[in-house]
Amino acid sequence: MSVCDEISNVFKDKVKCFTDKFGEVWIETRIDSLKDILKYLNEKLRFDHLSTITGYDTGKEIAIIYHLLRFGKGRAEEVNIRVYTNRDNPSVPSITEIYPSALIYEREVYDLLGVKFEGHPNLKRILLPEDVPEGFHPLRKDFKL
Amino acid sequence: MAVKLPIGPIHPMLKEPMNFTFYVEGEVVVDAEPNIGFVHRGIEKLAEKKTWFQNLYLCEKVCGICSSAHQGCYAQGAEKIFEKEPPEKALYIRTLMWELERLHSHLLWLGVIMHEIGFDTMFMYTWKDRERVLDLAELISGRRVGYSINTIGGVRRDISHEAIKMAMDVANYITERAKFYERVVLTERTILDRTQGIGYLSKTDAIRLNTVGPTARASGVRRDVRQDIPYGVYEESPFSIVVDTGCDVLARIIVRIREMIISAEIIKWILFTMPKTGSIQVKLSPFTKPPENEAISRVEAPRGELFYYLKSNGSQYPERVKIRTPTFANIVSVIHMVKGHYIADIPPIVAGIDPCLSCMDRVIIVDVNKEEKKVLSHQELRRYSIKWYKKNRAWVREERR
Amino acid sequence: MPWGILSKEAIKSFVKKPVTISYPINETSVPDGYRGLLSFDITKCIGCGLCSQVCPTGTIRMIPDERTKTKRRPLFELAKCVFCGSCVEVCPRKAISLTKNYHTAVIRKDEITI
Amino acid sequence: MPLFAKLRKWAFKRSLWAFHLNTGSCNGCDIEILDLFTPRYDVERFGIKMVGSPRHADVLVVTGPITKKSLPRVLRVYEQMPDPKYVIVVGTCGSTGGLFQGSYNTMGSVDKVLPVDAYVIGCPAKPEAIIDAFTKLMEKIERGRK
Repeated sequence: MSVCDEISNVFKDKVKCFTDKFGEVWIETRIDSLKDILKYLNEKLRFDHLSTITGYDTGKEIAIIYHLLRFGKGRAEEVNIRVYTNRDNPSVPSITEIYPSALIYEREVYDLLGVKFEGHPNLKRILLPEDVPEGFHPLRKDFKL
Repeated sequence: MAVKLPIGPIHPMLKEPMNFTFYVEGEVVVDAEPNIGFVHRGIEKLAEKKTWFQNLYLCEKVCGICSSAHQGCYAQGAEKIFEKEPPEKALYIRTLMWELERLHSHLLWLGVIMHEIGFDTMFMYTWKDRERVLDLAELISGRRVGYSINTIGGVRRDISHEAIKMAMDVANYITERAKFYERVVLTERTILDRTQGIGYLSKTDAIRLNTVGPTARASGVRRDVRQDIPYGVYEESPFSIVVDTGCDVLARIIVRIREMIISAEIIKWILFTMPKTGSIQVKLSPFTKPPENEAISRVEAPRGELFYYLKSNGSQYPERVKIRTPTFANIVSVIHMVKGHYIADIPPIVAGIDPCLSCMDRVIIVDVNKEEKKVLSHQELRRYSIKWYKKNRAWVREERR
Repeated sequence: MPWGILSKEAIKSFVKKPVTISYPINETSVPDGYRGLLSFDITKCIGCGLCSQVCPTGTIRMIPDERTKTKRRPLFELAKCVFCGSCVEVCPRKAISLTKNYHTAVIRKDEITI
Repeated sequence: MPLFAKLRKWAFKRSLWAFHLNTGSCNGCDIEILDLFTPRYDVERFGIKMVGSPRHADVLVVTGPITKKSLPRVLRVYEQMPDPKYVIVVGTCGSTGGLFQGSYNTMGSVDKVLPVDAYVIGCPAKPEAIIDAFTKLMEKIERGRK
């Protein structure tokens, strides 16, 4: 059974799952069920490797993607979970309890896009200097070079 | 007495600069906190202002040591975006460059770790051997470092007969030298004293902290993008993954030395099986507009899994280029590794994950109780650690038993 | 062996040819296809400006010049160059080429502008 | 020129101690600088030595376009160096900004911050070119500037 089916069986209409033409599995969901899905993927389906967290600005919303990997015999399986959050006050639950490596990735997304991760133990700027003014998030589309 | 010890604000690499604050009790590190970003150059934003083809050279400059891995990973992702398949010969040449880069990077790292533990003789030997690899790279690509050989839809240069001959020599030479280094590392007392049992990272922790690359493989985690998500010509190439269950710095040294032998084998295999003729590039105009797409590209860089996420919006310029470098993924595990070790062991542990060189330029020791500050340069820290080891050698060894 | 394996290596190195090159006295030879400083032949240039569009660093700027067809020529401020060679690949008349010249140390940045 | 000053200049010229400072380069130039001190190039035969502290250094070898976060550190390192002091910039990105021109987090080039004596263009520069830069600096000292 593919990952898509398993996730769709458990989370029903909370998720939209599809495979793109390059063979990547994409799961689109809403913020409120994000943590449950990640927990399920980590504990039940053994997706124990978080490659990174990508954030990008679409102009209307901010998208956050969690890139996960599962290793086993043969080819590793990839799953990417995407959530959208609003642009004015972006906030997503922190997943540091599930994936400790997210400590650094979440700080990076916060730094460059200004997304607040609720529940992160130490959410402050990581790449830019500390004295940068509030609201300076270079990867936002309205930030012009 | 709790002492705070920040390390290294002046810094080397894009996202892999490390400034750690170590909390020490006496000689023992109890906690650490990273502070990075001294080399943040805004590459991800700059990439949105350059065309797809100009970004090849920008991505190469993310890291000077694993430049080909970065450029190849970007090109691989961009090929998905453009929906173009590179010709077979191009993949062979690309893989050859990736493996050459692994050779030179591991030799470089071997020198650096030996320098950190105060064994400069071997540093000189490894860097001497590394020149052979760089000469070969210069012959193939036209530059010693920063090969710029990849392009979207293939590679830019064909490989000459002279280069094939030289590559064969280099592969044989490196195999021989790697075997020699392995013997040295396993018998030399200086090395064993300083690396055995240092920087312990158990298999469960390595998996839990999402460690990548040789650091993970030295903890017994069989993960290698080359085999898990095959790219280039690795799917056909017969090679084995090196795994060691030592979990310490010594294991990381051994894994990297054996990987050099494997790399040399892959190079020889490539030279034998590479198609002699054929095109090396799908011709694309540098102003081509790709369709709207998003792609993920993963490459096993010398330091571990390299990750690129690319998104196009139908114009000449990419919408988003996300880069996750391997050292960035390994920082969390460094914090875990240094806990419970002596200050003198910090240099080999931090160098153990291969954080792109001189990561610890300066050390400031802050005594929290007395509010005193003591500034140590990296050199001084090294000297201090070597001196400390000479003094305490006997009981440290006793304790480890 | 009480002396360690490396001592054997050290003794061997004594009798081998030295690795150190005698650079400032003798020039180092570089292989064909080395990507050194650019050279530009204005007689071949047609002034199309493709090179200035592909350059990732903005090294190449078009300036007015009477000698070409379109009355403009590229100016190479090589201090900004990263030696990628994309201008050489894109040039339709092969007016730009890479040389083997690696002497890039300068006191003033405009010394190597061509 | 008095004999002593001549002697001092001669001695200074032949024992340049360099401090290498990375201000945001990609490590490409850094390994090439480190390469200078290994068997193939071995610049110690010209009396050039790598030192671990700016207090001991005569020459500051800077690589990289100075990032905003490293700017205060660069200035502090430069102030710590004793006079006479010289600065060599290695790499295109330090000389002019190179690929990182217009970034929000870099200064563009080193000469906006420090007085630079010699540039080595190249991305990364060939070690021979870095040796050239030191030779040019020695000539400059011979002519006398500081």
